[in-house]
Amino acid sequence: MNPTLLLAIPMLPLLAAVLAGLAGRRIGRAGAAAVTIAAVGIACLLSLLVLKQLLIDHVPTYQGTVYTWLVSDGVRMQVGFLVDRLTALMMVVVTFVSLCVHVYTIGYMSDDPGYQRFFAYISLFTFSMLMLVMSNNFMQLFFGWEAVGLVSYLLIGFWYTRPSAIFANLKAFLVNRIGDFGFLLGIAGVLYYTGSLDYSSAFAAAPFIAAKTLTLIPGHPWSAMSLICICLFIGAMGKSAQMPLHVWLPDSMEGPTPISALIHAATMVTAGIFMVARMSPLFEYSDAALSFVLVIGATTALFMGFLGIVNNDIKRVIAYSTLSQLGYMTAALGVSAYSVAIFHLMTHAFFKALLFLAAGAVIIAMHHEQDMRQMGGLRRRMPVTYWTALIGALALIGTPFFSGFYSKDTLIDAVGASHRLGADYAYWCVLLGVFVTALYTFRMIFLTFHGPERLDHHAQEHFHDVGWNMKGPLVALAIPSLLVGYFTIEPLVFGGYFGDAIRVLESHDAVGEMRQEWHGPIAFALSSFMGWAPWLAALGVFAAWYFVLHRPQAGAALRERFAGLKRLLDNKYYFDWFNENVLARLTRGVGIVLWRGGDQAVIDGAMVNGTAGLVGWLAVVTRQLQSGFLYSYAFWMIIGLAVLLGWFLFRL
Amino acid sequence: MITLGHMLTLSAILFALSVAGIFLNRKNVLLLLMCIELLLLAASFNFVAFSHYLGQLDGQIFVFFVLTVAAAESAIGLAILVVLFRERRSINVEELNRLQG
Amino acid sequence: MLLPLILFYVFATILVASALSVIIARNPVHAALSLVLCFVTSAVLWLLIEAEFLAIVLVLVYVGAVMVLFLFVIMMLDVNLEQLRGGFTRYAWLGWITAAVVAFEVAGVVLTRKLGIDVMRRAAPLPADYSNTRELGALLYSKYVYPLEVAAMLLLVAMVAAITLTLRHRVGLKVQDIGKQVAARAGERVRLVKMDSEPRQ
Amino acid sequence: MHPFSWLSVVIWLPVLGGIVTLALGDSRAQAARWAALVSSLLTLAACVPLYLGFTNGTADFQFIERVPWIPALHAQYYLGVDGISLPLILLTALMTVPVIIAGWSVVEKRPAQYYAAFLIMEGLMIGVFAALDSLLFYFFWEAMLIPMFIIIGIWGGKRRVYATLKFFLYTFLGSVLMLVALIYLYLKSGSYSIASMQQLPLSLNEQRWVFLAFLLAFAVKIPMWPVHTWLPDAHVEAPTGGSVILAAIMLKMGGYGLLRFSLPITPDASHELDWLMIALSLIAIVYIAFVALVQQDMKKLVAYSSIAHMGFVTIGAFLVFYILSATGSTRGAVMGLDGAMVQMISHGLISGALFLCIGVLYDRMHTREISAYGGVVNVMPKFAALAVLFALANSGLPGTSGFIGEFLVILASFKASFWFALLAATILVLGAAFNLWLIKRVIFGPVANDHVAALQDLNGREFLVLGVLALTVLLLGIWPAPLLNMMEASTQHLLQQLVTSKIAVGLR
Amino acid sequence: MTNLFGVAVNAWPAIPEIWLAACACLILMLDVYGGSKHRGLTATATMFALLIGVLLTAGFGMIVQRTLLFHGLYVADGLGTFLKLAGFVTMATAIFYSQDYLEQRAMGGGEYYVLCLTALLGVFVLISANSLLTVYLGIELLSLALYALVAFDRDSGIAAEAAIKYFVLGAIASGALLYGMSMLYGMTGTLDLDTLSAIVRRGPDGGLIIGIAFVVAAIAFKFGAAPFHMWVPDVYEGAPTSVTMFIATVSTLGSFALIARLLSHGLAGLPGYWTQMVAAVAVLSLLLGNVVAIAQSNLKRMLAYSAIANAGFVLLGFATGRNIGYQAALNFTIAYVLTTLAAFGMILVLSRSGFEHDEIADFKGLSSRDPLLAGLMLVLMFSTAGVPPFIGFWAKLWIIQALLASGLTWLGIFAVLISVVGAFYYLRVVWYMYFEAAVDQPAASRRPRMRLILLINTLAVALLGLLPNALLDICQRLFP
Repeated sequence: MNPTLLLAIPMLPLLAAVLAGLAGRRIGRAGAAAVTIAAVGIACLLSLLVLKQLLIDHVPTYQGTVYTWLVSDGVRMQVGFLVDRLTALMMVVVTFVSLCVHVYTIGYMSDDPGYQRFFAYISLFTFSMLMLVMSNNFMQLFFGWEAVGLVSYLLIGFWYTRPSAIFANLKAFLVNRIGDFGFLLGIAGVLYYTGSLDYSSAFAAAPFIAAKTLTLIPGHPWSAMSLICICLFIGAMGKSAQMPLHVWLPDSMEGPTPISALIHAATMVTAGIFMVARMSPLFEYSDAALSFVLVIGATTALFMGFLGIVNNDIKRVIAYSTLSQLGYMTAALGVSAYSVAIFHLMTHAFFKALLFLAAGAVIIAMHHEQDMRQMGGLRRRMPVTYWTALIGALALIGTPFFSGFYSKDTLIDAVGASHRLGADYAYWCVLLGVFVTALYTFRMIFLTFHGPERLDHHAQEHFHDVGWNMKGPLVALAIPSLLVGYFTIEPLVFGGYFGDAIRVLESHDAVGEMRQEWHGPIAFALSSFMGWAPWLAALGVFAAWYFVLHRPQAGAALRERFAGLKRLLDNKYYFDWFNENVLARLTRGVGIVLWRGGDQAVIDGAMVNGTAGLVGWLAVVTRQLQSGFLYSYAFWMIIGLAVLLGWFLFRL
Repeated sequence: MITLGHMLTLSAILFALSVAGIFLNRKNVLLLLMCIELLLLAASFNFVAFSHYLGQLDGQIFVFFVLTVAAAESAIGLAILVVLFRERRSINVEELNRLQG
Repeated sequence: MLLPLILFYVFATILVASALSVIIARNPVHAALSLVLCFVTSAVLWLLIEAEFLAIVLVLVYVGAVMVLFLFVIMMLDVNLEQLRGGFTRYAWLGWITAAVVAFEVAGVVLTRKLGIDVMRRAAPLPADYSNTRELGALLYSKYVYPLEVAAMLLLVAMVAAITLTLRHRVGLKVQDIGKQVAARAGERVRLVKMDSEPRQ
Repeated sequence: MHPFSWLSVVIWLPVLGGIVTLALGDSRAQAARWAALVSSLLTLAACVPLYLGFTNGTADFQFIERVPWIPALHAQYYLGVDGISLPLILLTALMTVPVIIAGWSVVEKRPAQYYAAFLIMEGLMIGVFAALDSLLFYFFWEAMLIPMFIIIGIWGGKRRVYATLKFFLYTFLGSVLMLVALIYLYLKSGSYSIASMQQLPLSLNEQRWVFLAFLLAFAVKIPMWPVHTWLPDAHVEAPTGGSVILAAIMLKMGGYGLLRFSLPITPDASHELDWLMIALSLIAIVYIAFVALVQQDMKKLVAYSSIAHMGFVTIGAFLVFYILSATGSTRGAVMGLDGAMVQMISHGLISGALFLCIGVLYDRMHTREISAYGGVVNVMPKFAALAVLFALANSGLPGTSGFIGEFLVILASFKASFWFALLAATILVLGAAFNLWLIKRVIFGPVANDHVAALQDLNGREFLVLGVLALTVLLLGIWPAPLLNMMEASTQHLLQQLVTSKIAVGLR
Repeated sequence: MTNLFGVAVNAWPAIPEIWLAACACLILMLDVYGGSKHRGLTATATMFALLIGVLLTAGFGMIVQRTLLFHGLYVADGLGTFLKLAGFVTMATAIFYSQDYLEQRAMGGGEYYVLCLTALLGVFVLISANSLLTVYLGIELLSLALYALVAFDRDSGIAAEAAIKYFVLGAIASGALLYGMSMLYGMTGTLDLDTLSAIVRRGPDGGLIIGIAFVVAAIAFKFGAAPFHMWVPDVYEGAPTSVTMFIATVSTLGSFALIARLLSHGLAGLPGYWTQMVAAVAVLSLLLGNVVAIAQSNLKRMLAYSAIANAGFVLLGFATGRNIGYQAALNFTIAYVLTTLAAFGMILVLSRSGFEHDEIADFKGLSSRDPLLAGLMLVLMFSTAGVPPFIGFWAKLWIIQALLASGLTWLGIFAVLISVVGAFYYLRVVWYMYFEAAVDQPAASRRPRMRLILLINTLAVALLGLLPNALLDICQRLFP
């Protein structure tokens, strides 16, 4: 594989970003758009080319160094690329979704003053994300990891005059930093045990690490591998918004919709999933870590879904659905079904981006109205959006033959097939999750596109359907959302597409067991009706229809009945409340105490100024001896003399 | 027979008395000057005594110079006293505390 | 040989007593006079230990010159004797104790034989034709000539200082200018004034 | 050796420039400014041969100059640089130029004296880093207090007198005990040359005392908790330039002292007391980060963040023995030392830049209260961009120089103990918290008041200064290899000195 | 002649004293006839006399190896020559600084200069004294002249008060000195210092200790070391500034000579005792001087306490009882004299008739009124505070080094710590000059010649700080 070609893939977006960012005024709005889109487009094509080379030409995995970042203590830290099929797949997904978003942005941001800046940001994001996925070592991984976090910080706060926005982006960055905190420790652990930051050497040393233990609390040796993997996974929890570090994702919806689609649905949030999959050679050696991953994932999948049911902001509903889907992927990772996780990641990228963009279209059409209660019956006003959104929704709830179906159903089976600690709990979570997903998804669809129109007159008069520059991407994404699963499940999951990019120990191989009764996609779809999932989904849809369209007041009655539960859900399990009122306040309190009490009172007040004051006091007192009276002077002299005499005569 | 001890003891007592006189006197600067003369006398006593009992004259020579110095000293002391009196219209020790601290 | 010892004790007592009275005298004149007494008694004591010349000088210089100077100053500065009456404050006892300590420290060493040389030693008897004055003179003008010069400068300083400090030219002070008087000529002594007699009415 | 004595040039050129500037006087202010700028630029130029002529990969001192200075005390005028001192010298020369430019049209009060003070101080500081004779070192070390005292005192804020006296006495108190230690070592070794002190065998007890004496001096300068309280006051009251020099270079002298004196001269005491150093460093990192979080004064906030960041320097320097006892080898120790060095350099650039940014705002609104600002980005986009960059760099974002030092130190401290790494890594969260919270309150948001609305964006001069610094920060962050290569050999050598015990019965 | 002087060699080594005595008489005459007519005549004559004295000493009195004169009552050696040269120069500079000041206050009479010269003569006698008797006479000559000088301003009440205090306390001190000397004489039977130091080797006994204690007390008084320091602040403040300068500089040289001859030479045989007493006194004065100075508002008074503190440093040097300590002490003394001379010169150059300019507050905003003088004062203050690159730093450094070399580590640590306290009040002057707003005062009168000398004086402080070797080297040679 040609290194310069690989180098071009991340560099083009970077250059475009620099150009649009620094020379934005000179090249103008159109210019900025053109440059960035061109760059990302080329990058996308090149990624496809790379994928082709890997698949069809069977070019070996590329593993190479671009330059040496630094050498310290004999440890070479380099910037380099590892391009295997996993990477290639991610590259394609990233660049493709990014391209769609670029195009979509032209229309979405058309009337925004920060037009060029926006393009600069998203191109920069593309660069960072590519650096992340293409990296061949932990240092660069961490670089990309933080870089995407940075860009998401900038993009959430894109409308920096909105207090809510700049609150959200600060929150997002901090929560991510908490994740990175763990991640960095994990990396340090890897270096500790392998003496290198390269994937290859780290993976090679995995069995060796697994044998190691280290003692954190005296008398309780831990498996080093578990510690490292859990630390690394904490990073993933931050990026992929797993409970309890999920709090930033809903707020991130303050950013412009394309961002929600690109970063907070399709790509960045999946970095965690990708990372764990990439680290499978390490995770495989730690059952504890994997169980941890499994439980966290399953919990997120179910309980974030619940929140989707009660929310009325169209974007936030989708955001919660994203959270829950990420939970699914994580759960898959937890049962070592990495390929399935990646598979779901891909399908989800398509249909979730689709849903977001559709929602965005609706919002624009409604003139920046996001509350679903103000919508309704839009399917007549914007049919294209409706149909594409419907496709996305069906894919999301896992309707047979849709892409989402294949990924999610395999995922559920994999969890079911696993014997890992916590697998049973996880299985019930994901299964119940299917019903919940269907419920909130179609609640959203019905509220938005069906039923009577509830538009206020403002929305009425400003209403206008969106142009094709926005519908185009919808269609472009609808097709893969419909088909990609059908065509790719076989190679990706059962065909051993990933080769040695993902390593699974025999004992863990849940997918392997499923491979026995695999007879092609159609058979799989039909056989799925023997299982629970499709029926649960249907039940969910029915419930949504019943409560939203058929008998809305029943929903109200239900809310009356379970008021407590409702409040719990409305307050999102009180996570934000806890963070803001307990954690943040506690932190500031500690700061105040240490500052006023420690620094100012004790150190400065008592020690520093205290000493100075003491000396000053001593001076004032001592100068009283200089009374000015001759006899007292003489007296002191004689006293001194007497003491000198006495002292030495006494010693004689 | 008069021994060295006698003389030394006597001079010690003189010395102490004169010193006491200096810092016990609360009123009159003149008395201070007198006490100083007494002080020098005490010291001279030692010299004379030693030179006698050591059987060499250096001590007495020393005393000779001491007497000279004492005279000069008292002259200057009295001169200063006069200046002081002209300025302050008083030679009261307890009023000599304009300089302090 | 008891006589000298008796004399010593007698005069020593007088000396100490008069020194005491110098300190506690309420009247500066009395103090001065008792100081004179001190000097005289010390002179006697010095005679007892064969320092004739110094004894004489002591009387001459001190009693003759210094103390007169003192009395002169006392009289000159017509200070109100009432307000100058000496007197001790209530911290006097502290002073006395300190003085006693100093005296004790020195005398104690002497009496406890820790001085280092034999305090009971007696002087070697001197030849009959021994003249303290001649010996002193010989030494003074040969070996100690350098200090003598310095002493001279010292007296000069005393003189200059005393004059500078005390002598001051008051305005309106009537002093005769010798130079003028000498320089006067006969013609200037008398001036004849011629004037007409007034007509009487 | 080298034919031309470049080190003397970089030391005395600025001093002479300062004297010239002083001679020109406040009446000819413009001339004085130019004289100052020219001499600072010439000094920077004179550093180029130093950088080019420096050969990496050897721990020997280079550009050595050695002439007798005070034969009566066996003290020499003995200069030289190695991989530890050269980067700091370059930093000093680099950071003085922005200071001169930043004051260009801002300092109206006695400009000539202002520039003179900074130039003289530059020379003295370079002297501190270049001196290989401890008496010469101390000579520069103390002399430098005078200009700083003047700078804070004359051009400072309201409580300047308190601040400057506190600064002077604090540091003076710290230094004098070091002097005693130096004299002691001189009396034992018969020479003031640092090298001879490093080879001087010392009993453990002697080492203890010497170490503590050194520690007081360096801990105050760095500053380490709990002797740090002079720094916030000094920073708040000092003029912009003063804060920049203070943060960028003066603090580094403490770190440099630890690496040059404490560790090699008293290795066994360092071993015995490293727990203390590490504890203090970790306290500095966590405690001070919390304190920084609640500051209402921008300068105070940055000042406290400096203390926290310098904590990484001290912990990085003292990890070796823990690593040794944990892993049985010294692999990773050098990484800690490298981390400490890089942290010093990058903190010099970043904190300097941040203080310049605050200065930019202060010149316009004459307040440093965070609450007085808000939504600056709306009126000063260029400034906002740079400020955000520096704030992120200060919170250790990869791709900026701020990342490297913390990264290396955390990696190394994991080898020593998981808990060290854990506590040190909290700076990731807390650092981001106070930096970005500052940014949120000052830069972002709607325009707070019409004072802010009236603000002018950066002028060319300010943009040049900050832009150059920004590029340096990024360049160093993207490609730190040259810096590391420069110091690698010296840090290796330092490690060797450190692990060879000086006492007959080694602790190890 | 020769047998009058009692020596075969000629009296050239004594040329400084002889010249000085002659000049004193001549200038007295010169003043009587014509001093009143030509203003400043005597002053100029005195300065010339002193400079010629420098030349004579350098030309003829340059003694390197120790020679005894006048039956061993007089010693001439390198130390003596050096101190005398220093004395001449210091005296000349001091008179130069004080000229205008005296004119303004109608003290320019010739007696002033005569007294100064005789005081200097006293210092010289002290410098080359080799016998208890000459030591005593030297001290008295110096002191008597000083008493008169302090009271010289007859129209000032506080001057007279200061004088009487100085006189009485000084008399007590000389009484103590006499008493101590009598003890030493009695114990050893000699007045000659060489013999004395030889005899005391036989070891301590009560009499010697009494003698030593009294002598040390007297010396401490001359130095103004606690607890015998009480006269220093009052005299410094009360006396005319020119006289204060004289006491602070010239007579400090005398005090150094006194301790050098009497203790470090005369009692060299028995160091243990007097060094400990000196150490005790030194510690006390360091503590008291540095602390009390903080509370002062009058610059002369502050300098008085600083003098007490610095005396503590010099005495610390002697407390080592070793040559290295004496070298350090000499170096410190020279540095101190040089700096203090300039500091008082500063007060004098700033003073006007009727305005002493000796309150620290008077220096407020000097840097804007008169940048040059402010800059010089800054140098002086930092130098005294012991901050490099000035001479004061090396002075302190060497003292501390001597202490450490003699194993008195704790004294060294104490010294550096207390000097930090001391730094504060020197800094306060700088703070007033530079950080405070100017108080409305007319700019100091130009006095270009005086400024020039002041500048040279301060440059010496700075240059000897940059290249201190010359001075250190001399000091090492003088105490081999």
